[in-house]
Amino acid sequence: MSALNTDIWTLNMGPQHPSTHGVIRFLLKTDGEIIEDADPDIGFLHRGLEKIAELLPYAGFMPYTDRLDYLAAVNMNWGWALSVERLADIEVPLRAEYLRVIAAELNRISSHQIAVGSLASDMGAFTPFVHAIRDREMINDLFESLCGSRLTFNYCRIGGVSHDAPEGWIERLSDYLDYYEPMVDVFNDLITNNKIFVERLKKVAPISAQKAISYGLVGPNLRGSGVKFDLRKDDPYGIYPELEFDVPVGLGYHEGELGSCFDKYMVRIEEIRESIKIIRQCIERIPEGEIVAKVPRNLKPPEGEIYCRTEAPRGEVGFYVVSNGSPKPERVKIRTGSFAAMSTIRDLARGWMIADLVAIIGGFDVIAPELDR
Amino acid sequence: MANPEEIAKALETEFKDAVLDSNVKNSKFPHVVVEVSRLNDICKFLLNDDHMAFDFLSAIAGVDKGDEFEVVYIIHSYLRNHSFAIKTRVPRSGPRVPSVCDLWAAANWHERETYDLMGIIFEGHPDLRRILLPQDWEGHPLRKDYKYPKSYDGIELRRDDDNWPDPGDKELYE
Amino acid sequence: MQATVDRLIAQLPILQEVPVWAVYLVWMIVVGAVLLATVSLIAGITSWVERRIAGRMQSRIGPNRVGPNGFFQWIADGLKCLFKEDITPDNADWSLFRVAPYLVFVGMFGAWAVLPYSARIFAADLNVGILYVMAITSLVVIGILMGGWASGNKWSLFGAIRSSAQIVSYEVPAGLAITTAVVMSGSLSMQGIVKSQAGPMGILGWNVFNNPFATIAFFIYFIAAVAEGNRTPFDLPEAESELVSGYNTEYSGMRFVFFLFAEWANLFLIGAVTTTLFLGGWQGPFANPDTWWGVMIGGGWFFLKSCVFVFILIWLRWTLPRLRVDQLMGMCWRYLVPIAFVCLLGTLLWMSILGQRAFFGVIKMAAGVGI
Amino acid sequence: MSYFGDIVEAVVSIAKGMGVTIRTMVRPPETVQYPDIDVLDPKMAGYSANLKPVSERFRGILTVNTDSCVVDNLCARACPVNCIQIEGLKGPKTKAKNLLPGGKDLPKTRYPVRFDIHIGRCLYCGLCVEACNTGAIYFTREFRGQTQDYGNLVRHFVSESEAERIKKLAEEEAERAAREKAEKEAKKAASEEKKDTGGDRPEGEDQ
Repeated sequence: MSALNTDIWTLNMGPQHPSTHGVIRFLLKTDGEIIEDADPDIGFLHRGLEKIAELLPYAGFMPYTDRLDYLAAVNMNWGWALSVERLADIEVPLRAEYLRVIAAELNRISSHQIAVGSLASDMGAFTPFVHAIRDREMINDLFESLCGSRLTFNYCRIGGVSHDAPEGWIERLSDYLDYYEPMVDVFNDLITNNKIFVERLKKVAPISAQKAISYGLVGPNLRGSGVKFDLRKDDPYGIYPELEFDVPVGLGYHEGELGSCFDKYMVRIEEIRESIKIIRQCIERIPEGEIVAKVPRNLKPPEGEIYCRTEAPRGEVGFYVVSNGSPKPERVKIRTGSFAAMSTIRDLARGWMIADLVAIIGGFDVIAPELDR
Repeated sequence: MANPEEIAKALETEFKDAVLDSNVKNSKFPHVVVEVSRLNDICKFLLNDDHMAFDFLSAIAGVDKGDEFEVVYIIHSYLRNHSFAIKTRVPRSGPRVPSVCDLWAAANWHERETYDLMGIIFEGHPDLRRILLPQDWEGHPLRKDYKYPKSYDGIELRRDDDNWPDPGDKELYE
Repeated sequence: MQATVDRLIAQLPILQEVPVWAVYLVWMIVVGAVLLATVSLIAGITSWVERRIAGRMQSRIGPNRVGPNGFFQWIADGLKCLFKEDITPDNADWSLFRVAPYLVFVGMFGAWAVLPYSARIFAADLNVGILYVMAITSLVVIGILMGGWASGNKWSLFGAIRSSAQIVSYEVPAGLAITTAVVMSGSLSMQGIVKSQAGPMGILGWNVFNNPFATIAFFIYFIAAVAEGNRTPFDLPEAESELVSGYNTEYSGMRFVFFLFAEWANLFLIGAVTTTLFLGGWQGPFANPDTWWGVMIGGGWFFLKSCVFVFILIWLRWTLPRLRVDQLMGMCWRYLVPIAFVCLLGTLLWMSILGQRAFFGVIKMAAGVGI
Repeated sequence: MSYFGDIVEAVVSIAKGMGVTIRTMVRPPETVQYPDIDVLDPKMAGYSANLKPVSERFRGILTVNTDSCVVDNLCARACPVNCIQIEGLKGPKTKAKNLLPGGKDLPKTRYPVRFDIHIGRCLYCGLCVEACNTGAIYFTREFRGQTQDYGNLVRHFVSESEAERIKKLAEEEAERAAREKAEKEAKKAASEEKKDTGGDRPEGEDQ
């Protein structure tokens, strides 16, 4: 009797695959459904943002940071604004700081909504995705009233923000939070606690804290592995030190393994609640005043360099800016969370199934424009 | 938590001749410049030493400085919650830097990216391919002398509109 | 069916002059056409209903442009697909690729011939009706496997192989659950199964109320039928987010419609067979096989019960995520098959100890003792 | 036992999820039937609880009020994608009424002969609007910019006839300026001559 022979299949997953979250391609080698090797091929969305930054004045690069991660435009804006402000020693008015926190946390909620919704949709449940999008749409309405745009907000300016909150906006925001806070529980009823969903994720591709750090995972992906580190607390910027919030970490929910896809997912769900808490505090405390500092039209930061990191929904986003005293930066290096997350996938995916690869990508909340820059 | 001055001092005592320059006092970007040949040892020290414990490589950035390239390693420590940066300089003619892949897994892709966009070769890297650009792309775009190609694989890359000049710093009025 | 034709020939002298086989043939074609029209109508309307319900479950509206409330959307979509180019990929196996959709459709459509729509409304009453249903619906898996293989696309083949593994596995619990029902009814004929479920108020005689094991068997059959129908949460062969669209990725135009058509018609079929086996088919209050209006009410009950199942299937689909392949198999072999066995044994024991219609007898007795 | 516990958990959680979907079914849909409803009309607010008109601050397609444009080129320089092209000419000094904040009049000597915005390149970031001192460039709430011709994406805000008129004005102004200059120079020359002669004369007188 001859032994059964199996063959390794080479499969092309992407770039136009429904669950690669943008244009990412995987070169899969599979033994049946089991993945032997998953080689990510990225760069389909590479626009050379670092090169573009060298050709533009500091203020002119701001709209491009929207496109760096279009689901979390304000957080990216803030990262860039903060690095230039630190480089040029610009003081930001207090009201602007509060508005920034409100906008950034609102944006974090909307980004996490997409993240959890699309993970559910990757698992085959389409309705939670639409529910998440529905609730996110109201955030978009809020942003439209605040700064005039629904996706690429371009809200931060070097030294402040672009628009003050219009009349009645804060009340609308507070109404929205009142509406949305119970909806998190409804969403949990719909999908998070669903037995099938939990079983699909709770033991998939766990990543230990040590490995996560070595791979440079950041943000919810790192916290999912149980590392309690949040730049808003541990390397604070803006007015975060004055605000009270918890840093949710992965606990091996539902008797799963620590650092699995489900932990990362749960960290995001919990972060939505924390963000709501932060916005509520800001609404109470927001002072009156200027919204933008006096910044020269042709900003020339002094010669020097800086690495400034902020906590975006996909983790640490760092801008390494080298200034040579001219109105344009000499070099800008952008470090994003998705890039690090993507680099782990080849290692993680080995031995899991194709359906799990989808869960791994969705669990990391990888987004292509941030990955390719 | 160690402040940058202590880190720089520790490096200077440990690797006396390898530290070429340091910029740590009241600096916005505390870093030391080190000899390329000792880079691997220094990184190993920073990773493994108990007081340093730089377990997290945030980014590797190549900077084009004219005749030479600077390679910047931005590192943090979760254990001690401090940050630092290592710089090394390589000549433009033969930019070769030892790889730190075996120290930080994150270095793998960052080095590939730096190779892709800046053309710095990391020796000892297990899989040094282009990552963001297509494999058959010519040139390294982040170099200052990079010339934009006119076409790639028969696709025209730049669409110049007639009568639509680039702004530059042109003044409309004398 | 033969009896009907014979009666027709006896009553109409004109028919006695043509050969008998011709009358049979014409009658078969007429019945087939009526059935096909019914299936098409039900599948089409189901597609519209599903999209409307899905829309509302997702805070959307759903199709509402063609006709009142978008009711004619399914006709518009069907026409659109008919006019589309029918593409066969270069490296596809030409003949298999083209035949596969019809096989899927035939497998599903064939089962409609034996459904007991009402006491006297049915196309055929085979004495092995339920076996015939199981057999002919198994054709679907061959169609899917052919389609997936012949597409020359690795993703399609994944879908096809998943589908065959899934359908073949879930035949086992489905078969065991059907056996439970057959044991209770003592008949393999669809009409016989329904007739055996007569009881007080037309409800209490249903197999599902026969004994607790039968109730569990009902759920097992329903789950297995959903899995055989490749519906969410068991839609692995299509698995949009993993396999793009599974076995039907490469299909376009009319052939693609056939797959969808089979899927939607299958919804009603699942409901109809479950109803027949466990929920008394056309049995219900005021359903009476002896009067014409009783027959019509019976048909109404049958339709209503099946539609409830269609709604539940749609509801499930738009709520649940999808299982993974190994979990799917684990669920079948670790949960459904053993429990189905227990149900079968339990029902047998129950019946041999307490008698066939013992459940309500026991309850009555208990109530009597209590009083 | 976890075997039966799992089954119970699955049934309960699925029932909960189905409860959510069925509750959503009776909730009114959120869809805005867009082409049927004019989303720019402020009255449509309140049409349904969740329906909001396009906000006042919405960053739609840019437009330009050329009357108040003073051709300082600030918007074009602020634009990160170079989607604005302006050419201007020096003309007679006029005043545009009430254009500056505070209702002040705006003195103006420069006139655009070309003001093109490439809305296909535009990022809708608003940097140009913030850069403009006179409010000449501003966002409309219009968001429908689709066209079948790439060329139509370039919006021209100065018509050809207007450009001609300004060119003529500018020429006249240039001529006038040249004439004035010439006159001035002539006068100056004359006065200098006078001065020269005036300077010589006393000497001569002295002699």
